[in-house]
Amino acid sequence: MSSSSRRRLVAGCLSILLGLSTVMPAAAQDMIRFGTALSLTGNLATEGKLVREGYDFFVKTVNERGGMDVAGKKYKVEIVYYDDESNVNTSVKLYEKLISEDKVKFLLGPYGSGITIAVSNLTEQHKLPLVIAHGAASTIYNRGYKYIFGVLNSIDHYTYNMVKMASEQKLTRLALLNENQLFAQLGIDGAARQAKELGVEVVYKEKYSSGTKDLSPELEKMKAAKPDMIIAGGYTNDMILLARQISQVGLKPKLLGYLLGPTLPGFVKSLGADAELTLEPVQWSINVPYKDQIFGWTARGYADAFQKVYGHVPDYHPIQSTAALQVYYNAFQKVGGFDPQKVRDAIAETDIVTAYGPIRFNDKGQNIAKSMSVVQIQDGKPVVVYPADVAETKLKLNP
Amino acid sequence: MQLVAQIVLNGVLLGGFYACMALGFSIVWGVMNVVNLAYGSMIMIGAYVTQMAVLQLGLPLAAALPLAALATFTMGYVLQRALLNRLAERSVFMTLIFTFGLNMALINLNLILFSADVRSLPDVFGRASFTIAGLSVPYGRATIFAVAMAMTLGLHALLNWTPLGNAIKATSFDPDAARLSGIDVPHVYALTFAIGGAIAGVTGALVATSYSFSPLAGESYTMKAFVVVVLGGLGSIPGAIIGGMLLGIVENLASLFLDSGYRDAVGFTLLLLVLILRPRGLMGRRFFAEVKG
Amino acid sequence: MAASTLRARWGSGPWAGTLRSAAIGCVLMAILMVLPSFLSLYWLRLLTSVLMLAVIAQGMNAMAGFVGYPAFGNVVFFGIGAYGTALAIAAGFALGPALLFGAIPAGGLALAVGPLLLRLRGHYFAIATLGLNEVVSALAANLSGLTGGAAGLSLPLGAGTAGDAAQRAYVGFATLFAASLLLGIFLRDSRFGYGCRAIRSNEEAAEATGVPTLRVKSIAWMLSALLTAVAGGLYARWVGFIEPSLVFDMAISVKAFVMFLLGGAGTVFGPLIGALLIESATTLAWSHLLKLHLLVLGVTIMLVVLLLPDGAQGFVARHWPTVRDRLRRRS
Amino acid sequence: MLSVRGLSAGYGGLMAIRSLDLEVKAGEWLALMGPVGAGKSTLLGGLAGLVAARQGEIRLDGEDIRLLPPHRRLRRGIALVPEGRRLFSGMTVRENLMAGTHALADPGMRRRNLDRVCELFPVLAERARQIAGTLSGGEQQMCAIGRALMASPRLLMIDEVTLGLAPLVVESLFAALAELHRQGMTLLTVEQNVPLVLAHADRGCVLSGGAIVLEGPAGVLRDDPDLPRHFIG
Amino acid sequence: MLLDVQDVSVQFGGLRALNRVSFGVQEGEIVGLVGPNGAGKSTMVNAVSGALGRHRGRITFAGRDISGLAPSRIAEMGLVRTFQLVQPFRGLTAIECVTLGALYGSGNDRPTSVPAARHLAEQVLDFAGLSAVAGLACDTLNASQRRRLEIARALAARPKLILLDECLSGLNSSEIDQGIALVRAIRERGIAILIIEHMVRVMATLADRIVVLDRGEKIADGPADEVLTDRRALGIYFGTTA
Repeated sequence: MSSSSRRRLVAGCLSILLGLSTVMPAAAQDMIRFGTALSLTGNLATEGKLVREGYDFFVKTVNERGGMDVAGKKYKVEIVYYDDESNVNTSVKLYEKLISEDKVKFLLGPYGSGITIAVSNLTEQHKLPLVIAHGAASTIYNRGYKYIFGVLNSIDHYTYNMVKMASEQKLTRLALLNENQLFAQLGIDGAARQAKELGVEVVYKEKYSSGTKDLSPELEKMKAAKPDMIIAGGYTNDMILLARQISQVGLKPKLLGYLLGPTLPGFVKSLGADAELTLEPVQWSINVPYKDQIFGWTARGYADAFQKVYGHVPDYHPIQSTAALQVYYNAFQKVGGFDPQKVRDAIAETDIVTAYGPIRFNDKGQNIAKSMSVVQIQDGKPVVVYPADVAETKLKLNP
Repeated sequence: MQLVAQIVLNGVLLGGFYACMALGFSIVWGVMNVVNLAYGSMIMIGAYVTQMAVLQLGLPLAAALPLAALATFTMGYVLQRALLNRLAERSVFMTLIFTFGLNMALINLNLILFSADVRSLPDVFGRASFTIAGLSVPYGRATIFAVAMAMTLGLHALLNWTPLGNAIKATSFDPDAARLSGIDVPHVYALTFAIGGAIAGVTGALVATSYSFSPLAGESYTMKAFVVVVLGGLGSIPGAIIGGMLLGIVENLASLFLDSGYRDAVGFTLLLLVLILRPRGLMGRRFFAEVKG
Repeated sequence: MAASTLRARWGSGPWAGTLRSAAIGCVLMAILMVLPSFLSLYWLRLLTSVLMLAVIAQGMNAMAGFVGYPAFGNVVFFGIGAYGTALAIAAGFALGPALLFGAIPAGGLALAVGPLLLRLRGHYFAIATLGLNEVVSALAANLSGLTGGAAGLSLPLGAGTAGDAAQRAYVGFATLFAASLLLGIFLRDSRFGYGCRAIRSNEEAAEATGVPTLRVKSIAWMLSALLTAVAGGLYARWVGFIEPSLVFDMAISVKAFVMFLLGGAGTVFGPLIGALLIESATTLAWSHLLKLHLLVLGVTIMLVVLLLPDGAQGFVARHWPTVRDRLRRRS
Repeated sequence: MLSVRGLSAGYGGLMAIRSLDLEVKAGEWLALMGPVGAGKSTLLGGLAGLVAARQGEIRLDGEDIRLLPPHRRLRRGIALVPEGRRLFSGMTVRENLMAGTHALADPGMRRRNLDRVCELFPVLAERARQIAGTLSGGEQQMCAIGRALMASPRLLMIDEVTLGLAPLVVESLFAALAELHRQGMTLLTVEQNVPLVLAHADRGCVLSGGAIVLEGPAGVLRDDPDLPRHFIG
Repeated sequence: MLLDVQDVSVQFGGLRALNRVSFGVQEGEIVGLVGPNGAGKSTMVNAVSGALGRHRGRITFAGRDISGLAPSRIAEMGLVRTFQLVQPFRGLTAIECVTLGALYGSGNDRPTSVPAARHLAEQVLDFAGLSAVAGLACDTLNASQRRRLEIARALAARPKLILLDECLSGLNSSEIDQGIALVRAIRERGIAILIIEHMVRVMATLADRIVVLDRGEKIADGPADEVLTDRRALGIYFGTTA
């Protein structure tokens, strides 16, 4: 018995033992496959769905045009998805499956920063590129890894424009509050640093435990500090509570920003008036002035095409996914093939403009070419108010 | 001083909500020695039913609330009658694990039916609040508090003034003697679970109006109920109130004076202390069940 | 005559059970030693996580299965082990000594709070351990100077390829798994083990028979803590990134609980069987039933509790005689 | 009224009652006696439905009730005052008494039964709002008997009514039982105090090792010189 | 005096379960403790074995005050009890039950290893006539076997004094005879026995001395034949004192 057939036998036995069939769809000849594990059912399933739509939209668009055009040949695109239940262990396991079972060479990042850090440890050891569309934590990028690239602005840039707005509006007293959780912590820590840089005084900074049912002690303390502007970070549940309690407590900041929230489904609907004039930094908005050099569409063009397929206007999640695949597409074309090492090197040299924005990586793999826009809820609709070149309308301050 | 008073008042309001939420958990635990880990999911179901009743059927909140209670009441009865009664004689681990599995199943069902989106009903009360002695009380929180108190009194009345309450109490003290007194114990167990369910349903309705909810948000409610019940004393109605208030106040004061990140840690430290020093809880005399193994 | 009839009735000699388990254990370990060369990295990772879960489940089994104390919050030791080890590695220690930095605080905590908490029974003990986990996890999340807080701790990648790293993790967990089997055998067959089982069966009677119950319980909890903490340490090294919500996750405990119950409480191999069954069920569930896996898993757990109250081993033990007789009759 | 044939009952694998036959006639007072562990309590538990009756039949007015749960048996008229009284100790006396009424088909009977019980045990009326666990031993026993009477039983079974009670209390309890008996209640009592119970009962049965070893009219048993032998073993 | 109980009183809430009871057990002696239900016999057993925790008065064993000691400490000193419960160690097999007794139990010549303890357990099971059921789970044994198993477990602990708490109740006549023979055989090994039992016949054949309790009070204490002919002591069984 040859070693490979024996190996297959053992694997087969084990797979029966583990109740899993290893039967894979035979890879079609001219097919290029990507792989990712997303939160399709966990507590981040809402975001997971948006992320997936962006990937699928790319696949659909490219395949409708006959496939990826690499070295004069057309390759159909396919993405292998798994559900990571928003669970780190599951996610790492699934990436190992993508790599060693499904033989996927080109990986797309998972959703969520903690998960991305754990997964990138694995992909780095495998020396396979991981293009991250949705992992914003700066700690992902500052470990000196060579195979990770993030198309999005990392978390320490999130609040930059909001703080800058504050200083331009002569708001000098900033209050910061975050959930005691990785993403929010890094984001708010970033805001504190930027405030110092831009000469805004941080008059209050604290964190709260996840799942809290009453934020009034924090808000009362915050109120006592008399802030002009509040920036808060945490997951949607808590942000809805926070928004309600801010008004109940009688806090009336001139500006109220969230790391995440106002643009997510449900936020405006549940909060009504309390959502009005809140700010959120977004990776992308429909008004960004970029024309895609691969597909030729503008941001609005993308949104329209997307809406035809999925029936809703995309926020930044889908296009970020699409952009990650465009990074790969561009690299494939430059390499003229699919050797992972060469593709990795080509990705490092990426310098493209997409409808999402320009993409160019520093040596940590962070996209340094684009910046964040700031969105404000006005009359129940999110509109871009900053920076000036992409603003749809003017920023409104609370009276 | 004003600040501390305001925070304590907020703690009391929060405590009322905690108490209300813990009541259903407590009565099920006290009477049947079942720790229902799916309790939080039942609260979520109550919230979803409320939301559907309000947004899709266009019912007023006051009508949606009993509907939510009815839904979870029925669910509770069927669960206990069909499944949990079979485990009555088994070890406490078994029911614990069983309700854990049930919780997973309910979460998944909720995810399929309602998606993972965070939802919330538009706030009926908004920013309105009134003032007592210079302290502001938001109408929303005050309403929750009032409903919680009403439920507590209602449960108290039910247990002490009705034949069903009599049967429930008797069963909790001594199931065998209850059987000898002509009480259909499996039926009473099912009704008790159903009442616990109804309370979860009402809690869910309150959550829908003032908080936000999603299929996975239930677990934090289960945990809180746990702490409140142990603090106050198993199966004790005054215990639930006192446990709830104590937890609300202590949590809020901890947030005020310590870093708020320690909020939960302080709650659980309190729990550990009570367990070590007074395992029956603060009010847990021989109210319902004795501390059963 | 007595002794010989006795032997004839229940096996051969007082160590029979121990020897049989040891033999099964050796065969298992032999299989585990050769298996990696036949497995892809994915299967190796799955196997590694089965071993890890089997170890954690054994830690739970040691308390809940053998002594009868549902240490629901045992994951606290996993977290302490993970943080202790990760911090020591970050400070430059090699993995071996670093594991001690996780294990010793964990064992120490069990010994310190054991005499207080082990006076509680049933749900109350379960809740107390849960509370302990919440408190320690909140400390880990808030002492950001030491632990990095919510931002987590990232460990440098180990040397070598992905294959090397996978092998290292596998060997670590396989070794620990062997230790967990030894612990199981110890808890079943030693004098100490007799004391544990007497406590599970009837604590008052055990005390009256001369078992110093509080001491036995505390030591058993410490052993359980040590095992769980080393698993946590190896896990930190394996995944390379930990944060409080990851390593103090109650779901780990609950999973371990389900596993040892499913495999058979108070048995040596039960946790492994349970870990294998649950992991394969989960694997099956997410590859084929993307949106239903929680439901499938939840219903599985409910069915197990309703239909297999004494676990898979107990189920087999109960039904094997009839099956065997039927087979014999047929042949 | 009650006819037991070949009854075996017990806990777990242990059969404390082995194929026992017993007949209780309407209106009589039958005293069960025997050494500790003879199976007296198991027999009563088996008749009330608390202990699984594995074999045999229990016929009440000709209908086999062996498989009915306790509350159904109570509805048909069999009540048991268990050993150790088993009051709901944290509830008031009144609540305890009302707990006995769940098997009543007619809620209107509650009031009437309550009056009847209070007439029989006036002290219970005085203590109605007191927590049952704080009553004296004799009062607790009265409360337990009262609770059973609240269900309007036709056959009242009482396990060890005198256990741990002072002589005066024992006498007043027996006086109450005698009064019930006079009113036509069928009684089946387990009693340690042999002379006392034989002075009141119509008939006696001595149980030993799960079987009836001696049976006869109370008067005959009282004078049987062999009787103590069955207790000494 | 091996066991010396002096002025022991126990109070449960308002109920005085034992009131200044004193008695003793000499080395190698069988003392019977009798009385009706509720007389305080089990309370006395619990007080002596340490299960009760607090009591008034003084209990010494082998010259040492054992009041307030943990039950396991008392067992280790060589004072071992059986349980009235029919199956204290549900889930263990008979041999395991007895091995447990051998492994813990009293501190003198404790088996040094589990196999040695099992060996001792085999011998004790044989002595108690239980060899045939050694491998069976406790809860599958019949009443008589369970009672003997309890005795065997106590015996394997190599005690100086065994407290036999109603170890013969619920047995039929021939089973009681077997039990009596077993207790006698134990005494022949030089072990003192404090036996709690209802059956006067058992007491008459076994006990050297009898202590009679009624409602927490000691009402008689003396050689077996004297107490058994005392109308007053015997009378408590038939309620003549009532």
